Amino acid sequence: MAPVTMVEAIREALDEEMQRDPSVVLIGEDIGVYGGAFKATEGLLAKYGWERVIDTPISETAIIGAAVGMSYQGLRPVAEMQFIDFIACCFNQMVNFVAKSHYRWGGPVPMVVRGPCGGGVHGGPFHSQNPEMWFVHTPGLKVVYPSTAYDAKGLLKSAIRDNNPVLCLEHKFLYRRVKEELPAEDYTVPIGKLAVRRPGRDLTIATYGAMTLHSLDAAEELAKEGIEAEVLDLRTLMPLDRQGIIDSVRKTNKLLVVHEDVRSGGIAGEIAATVNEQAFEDLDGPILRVTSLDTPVPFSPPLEERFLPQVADITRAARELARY
Amino acid sequence: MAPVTMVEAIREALDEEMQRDPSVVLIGEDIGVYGGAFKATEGLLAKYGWERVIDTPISETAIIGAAVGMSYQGLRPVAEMQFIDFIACCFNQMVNFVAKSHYRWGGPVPMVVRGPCGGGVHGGPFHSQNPEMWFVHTPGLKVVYPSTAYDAKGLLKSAIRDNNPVLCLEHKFLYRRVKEELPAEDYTVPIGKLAVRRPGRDLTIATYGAMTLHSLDAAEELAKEGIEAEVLDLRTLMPLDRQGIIDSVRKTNKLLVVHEDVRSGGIAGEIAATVNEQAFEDLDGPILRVTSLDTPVPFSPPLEERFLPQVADITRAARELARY
Amino acid sequence: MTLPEMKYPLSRDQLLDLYYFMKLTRELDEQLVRLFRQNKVVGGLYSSIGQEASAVGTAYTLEKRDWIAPMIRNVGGLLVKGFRPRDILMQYMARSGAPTGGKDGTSHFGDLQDRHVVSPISMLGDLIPVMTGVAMGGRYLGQKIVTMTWIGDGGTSTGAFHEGMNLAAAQHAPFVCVVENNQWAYSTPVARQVPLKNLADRARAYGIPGYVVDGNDVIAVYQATKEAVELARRGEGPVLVESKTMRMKGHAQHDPAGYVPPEMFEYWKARDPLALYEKWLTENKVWDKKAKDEIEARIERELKEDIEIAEASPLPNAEEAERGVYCEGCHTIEAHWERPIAEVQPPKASVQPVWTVPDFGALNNARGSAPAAAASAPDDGARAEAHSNSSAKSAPAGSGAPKRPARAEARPKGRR
Amino acid sequence: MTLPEMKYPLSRDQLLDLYYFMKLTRELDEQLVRLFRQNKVVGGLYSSIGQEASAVGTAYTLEKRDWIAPMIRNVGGLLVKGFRPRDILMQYMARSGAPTGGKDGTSHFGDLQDRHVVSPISMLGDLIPVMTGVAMGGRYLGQKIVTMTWIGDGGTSTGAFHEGMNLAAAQHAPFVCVVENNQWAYSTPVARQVPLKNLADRARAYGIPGYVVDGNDVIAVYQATKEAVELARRGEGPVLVESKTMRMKGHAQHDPAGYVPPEMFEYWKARDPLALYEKWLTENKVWDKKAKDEIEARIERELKEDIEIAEASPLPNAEEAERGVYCEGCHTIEAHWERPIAEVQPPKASVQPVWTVPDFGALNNARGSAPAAAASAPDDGARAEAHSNSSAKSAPAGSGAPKRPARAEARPKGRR
Ligand SMILES: Cc1ncc(C[n+]2csc(CCOP(=O)(O)OP(=O)(O)O)c2C)c(N)n1
Ligand SMILES: Cc1ncc(C[n+]2csc(CCOP(=O)(O)OP(=O)(O)O)c2C)c(N)n1
Ligand SMILES: [Mg+2]
Ligand SMILES: [Mg+2]
Repeated sequence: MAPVTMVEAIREALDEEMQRDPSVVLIGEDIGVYGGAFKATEGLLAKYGWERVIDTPISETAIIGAAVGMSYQGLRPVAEMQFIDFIACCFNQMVNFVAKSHYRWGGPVPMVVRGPCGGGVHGGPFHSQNPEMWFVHTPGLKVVYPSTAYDAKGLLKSAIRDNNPVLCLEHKFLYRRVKEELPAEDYTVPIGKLAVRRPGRDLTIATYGAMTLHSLDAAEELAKEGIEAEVLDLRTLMPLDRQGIIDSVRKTNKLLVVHEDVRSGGIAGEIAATVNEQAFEDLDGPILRVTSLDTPVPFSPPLEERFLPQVADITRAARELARY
Repeated sequence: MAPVTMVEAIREALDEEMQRDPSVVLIGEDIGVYGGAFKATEGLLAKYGWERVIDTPISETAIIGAAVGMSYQGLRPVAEMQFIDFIACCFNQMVNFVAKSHYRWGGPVPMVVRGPCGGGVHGGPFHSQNPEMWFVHTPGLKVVYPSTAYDAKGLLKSAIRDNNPVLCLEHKFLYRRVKEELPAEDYTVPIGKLAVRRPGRDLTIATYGAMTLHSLDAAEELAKEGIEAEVLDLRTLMPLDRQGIIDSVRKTNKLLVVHEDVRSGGIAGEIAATVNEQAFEDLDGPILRVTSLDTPVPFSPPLEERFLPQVADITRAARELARY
Repeated sequence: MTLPEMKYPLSRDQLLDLYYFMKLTRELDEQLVRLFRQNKVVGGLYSSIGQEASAVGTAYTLEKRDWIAPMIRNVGGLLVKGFRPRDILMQYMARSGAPTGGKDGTSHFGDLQDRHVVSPISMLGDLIPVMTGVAMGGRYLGQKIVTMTWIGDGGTSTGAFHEGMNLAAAQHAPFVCVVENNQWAYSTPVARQVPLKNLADRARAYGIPGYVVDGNDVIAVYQATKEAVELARRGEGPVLVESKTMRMKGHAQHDPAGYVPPEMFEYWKARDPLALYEKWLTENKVWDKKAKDEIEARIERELKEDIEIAEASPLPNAEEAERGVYCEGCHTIEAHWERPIAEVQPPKASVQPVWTVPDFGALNNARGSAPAAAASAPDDGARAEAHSNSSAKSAPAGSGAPKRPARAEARPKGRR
Repeated sequence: MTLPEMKYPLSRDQLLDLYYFMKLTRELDEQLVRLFRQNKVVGGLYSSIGQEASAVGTAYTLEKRDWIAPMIRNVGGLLVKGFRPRDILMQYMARSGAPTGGKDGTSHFGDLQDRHVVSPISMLGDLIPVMTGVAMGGRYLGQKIVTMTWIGDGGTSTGAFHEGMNLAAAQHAPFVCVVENNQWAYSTPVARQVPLKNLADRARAYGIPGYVVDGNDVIAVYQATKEAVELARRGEGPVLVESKTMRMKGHAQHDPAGYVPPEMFEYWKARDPLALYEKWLTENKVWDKKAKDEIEARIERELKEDIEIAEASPLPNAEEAERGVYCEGCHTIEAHWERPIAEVQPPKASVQPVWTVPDFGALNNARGSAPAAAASAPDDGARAEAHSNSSAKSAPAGSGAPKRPARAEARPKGRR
């Protein structure tokens, strides 16, 4: 098995699920003939035909609406947002139609919405956003955010098989930058379970997405200074693996949350509240956070670099916490 | 001066600002001839005419878009959402056009979006939501959420005079339930400052909107048991008066956050993170929260009652914290 | 008795059925007002008085396998589709026995399994893309269904309406959209939504047919909608039907509708759909007093029984509030296939992923010509060239996918 | 030299001006490609090659006081409105000297004070309601302006487009929307967006005029758009102009456009707007070789200078990232009044808040008639009845507000 990139892993997941289950159909802009802006659906139209790989007009609300309708027919549509930023254009369908359907009247919505998110590629304010908290804060949705090719494939498969709407956030910076060999056989990654990427005893770094790589780099550096950071890759943001976080904090007694999302209202807050409620006694220091600035994502490289959390920001905060 | 309700105070604010400044125009659905679903704009069409009180088609995106356009002309439009839930239909305009305009290219957007939010009136899943965190988490917007008629008027006036887009959330349960005498002269309430509604020494209850009333009721009960709770009415959620919260926590050493918004991702998290960062040493107990359930807002009275935080929930949590 | 000739004939039983549903809608409406005044209705109460012909006459054109999604004034459609007054009563009274068990109110409920009804949400327009999706899904599964929903004059101004209609047109989805032009959107007259005489003109933006029909004439409503449904079922794509009618009450119970010119109510009162239909049934000798009395007695009996059932149903238990956010094994999700699955799997499904653009999008005007005010009307020519979702190869036989040559579709020879 | 006759005459200087702007757009485009290949462009690079006539010919119809908002392929419009190549260069190169100082890229910038340009955002369609609002605001302030924006064929499928056009029509806003039908939306052909021959038919959903024009013929573009602008300025409401053209490159630099049939590129290459216009200028003896050479030399000189300026501009300082989320006294916000303010203040502003609905929305068909396939065309009659925002009383004289009797407007006598 040759190593595959994250975007290839995603394509494999779609392909294998479409092969396994004819209920799986794809819908989105430029996903058919073109194979998607990031080529995540390349080759799938040729294989599965026009009925299963549906190129739509530029209409995010219609894409999500139609996906809901198809899911009411027992299908399992996977909708692509060309960039996840455009999910704002179908926000109402997402939070009011999709998220509330099962609770309100027992209409299950087994659909997936996926798309590229995140910064670091000079995409500017409208092609770099991290929209996770709008949806983590909307009961009825599940949100996953992988950092490896293995997880991207396994979580997407779980999402497709889930009977609930799942938002799969794919960090575009990682699409072609992470690469690994994947198992030949079918596998899934469970929704709602974090992964300990590096064990440690001095503090816990809870993170996800592209920041997992930064955090691991930081942990490497910290280790040189004798600080052993445990790095948690959350993988799923809703349902959040609260127990997994608590378990780690019980061990290290210190918690640093790192996210690429903007600071105010980011998931660090939710984690801080949870740890306060469930493991306050175990804390030997304040819960700290390293995040992006509270601004839109700026375009120019020096501005974007300042905007995004850097490895040095993580090591600095971790050192402070370790010394506490 | 006869006492006025919150909705009357809002109407007064609009009327006085329109009188003071011809740049102020109103736009929304059924706000003219009908005077608005909650009558917040009643009488203003008759007084200011068709050009300043603009009844629109059912098009939230067009309402916000047109308001932005008018604000680029130096006007100060006040857009009404018939129910704040419908803001999901113009979410993209709000978070991508409005919020980022000034940062991206220096285009200031001196507009206000206002509308009724919140539950307790059996409005069901689409007429009861608390959307604040979607916007608190969007840099570029300001968010205010008054609990008194005085503040509703004063904050709305500040919002209209502010050079930035401000979202004014008006709890519909309070519209006609709170009443007070207002000053005869012009006044404003500053955006970004909390109010201490009741001083106390044993714990801090940070809250806002309709939950301020519940929290004050709870504090009353707690006082009978000898527990003195300090009740903070946040009033502005973005920019959050972080210093005001810290000051209170430094005094009481304990913090309970109460919000009507759903639990996961609510502002309690942001407050918990802030206090961890800035006043961890001052905490003599975990930061706790009393919130709505992580569900859509159910319709039937017993379900909605279970969904919403009750006074008993607050006293229970406060007692636990006081004893800690 | 000889029934009047119609393009889509209705039997005597069907004609009386229409009356039954219209009258049942009206009586249910009035009972709800009574219950509202007794404070037994929770939240707002929305009336469809004056619009019974529109809701019943449209829904009656559908078959059991077809799907609807009702808006708030389409209780008549729910009744036609097999829901009972008790369902609507318990929804409004927020009882545990209601289809949503009190989680949601009004006509916000549905039934995916048997009645094929999708629950609406309050946000206007959102059902249009959703029912387009149900139609697309049904075609993919080989079900030969048609889907239908309703939208108010005001609702046609929403972005969701546009995106949904546009996708339906692009996909040739078997979908019928009924625009209920009841002259008012809350307090706003239709002319304030858009300067159009006929909202059916909205169809012209999508190159699809738009019909105008007298929404207070149940026979006319049925005939026009039936034609639309047949067209859609034959695979000719979506149709928009504008039903002109009048909302005879305020937006909801709290609204006295003082903004409606009183003479306007008078005008439309003389055109009450029930009175008109009663007259028609009598003039055409479809019924006699006995038949009429029987139906009315039946309605009275049924309503009485259902109100008793509804009133006896308790409010839900508080703990229910915590349940059901996610589907955790409570539903088995299965697609209902009516075509061979092999057709949609490789190698059978495989196609050449290329576009053809026969005329290259050229303007057929002479260079430098003066601008023609308004382009040519969407005619059959435009429709014939319209793009179809299914290439000839992958289109399931008889699945409702259009057979016409597509303008931009898979080309026989491979490129890229 | 006698210039060809035109409804809206253009002087020789203006004709050469058009060439200058088109050629400048093309040359700038090509310089940007060169800089892109040198890795000096940050992010994606979007070309408007093949569409220069469309952007320049439309924007050129406007006056200084008028407003535009450019989409990504309307660099030509920005140049006409007074921005310089250096601005666009520095935007693409993310330099501190760029209008946004590197906060945003591409054509995402504007100028509220002098040039009256609104910055677009990436989300397609959003500018339509925004420019409607600018137009409404301008009318309120008495400015007699027209606003204009462009949207792609693909962009007309968005909900924002619909809501914006609809509001513009309902408000009779002085707004011109140019639909640049360049045959492709990224990889998707226009027929896949909607089964329409002419996207100008989108206008029919709003009861407003829709023009079709050859977008590669700059004179035709100018004439058609000028007519639209005049209409809008006279207060007759918005106009949609479909400009048929072709995107001659991929969606952006990274896209080789393998999905476009090669013969389609060939077809349109023969209709290159610059080549066509050069031929026209020569045939009509508007210029000679010397005039042409002068313009081209000027462009070369200007571009060289601007590229130097752009390359010399440093990247922004990192700390700038933290600034400017909120306006904190950095802007003075002032409305530019060109009418007496007293007109919009009580008591002058006061009206009777009532609606009239002259025909009660009645259907003029006979009862029970068969449905007519498609409603009547939006004709002048429909427009004449369209609702106006301003009652006769409150309409500022000459403010651009329509004078026609409104269908649902303030009634002279008081009700409610
Ligand atoms: C997107 C959206 N905006 C606003 C509302 C509030 N609202 C509810 S009903 C209504 C009027 C609807 O008018 P119309 O579509 O004509 O339907 P009708 O009530 O006449 O049947 C409005 C504005 C809504 N439900 N959805
Ligand atoms: C709402 C929205 N959805 C998706 C996109 C991604 N996108 C950017 S340009 C484009 C194609 C635009 O086509 P068209 O409107 O025809 O304009 P053109 O590029 O041809 O000028 C797409 C899909 C977007 N910008 N906005
Ligand atoms: Mg209506
Ligand atoms: Mg295009």
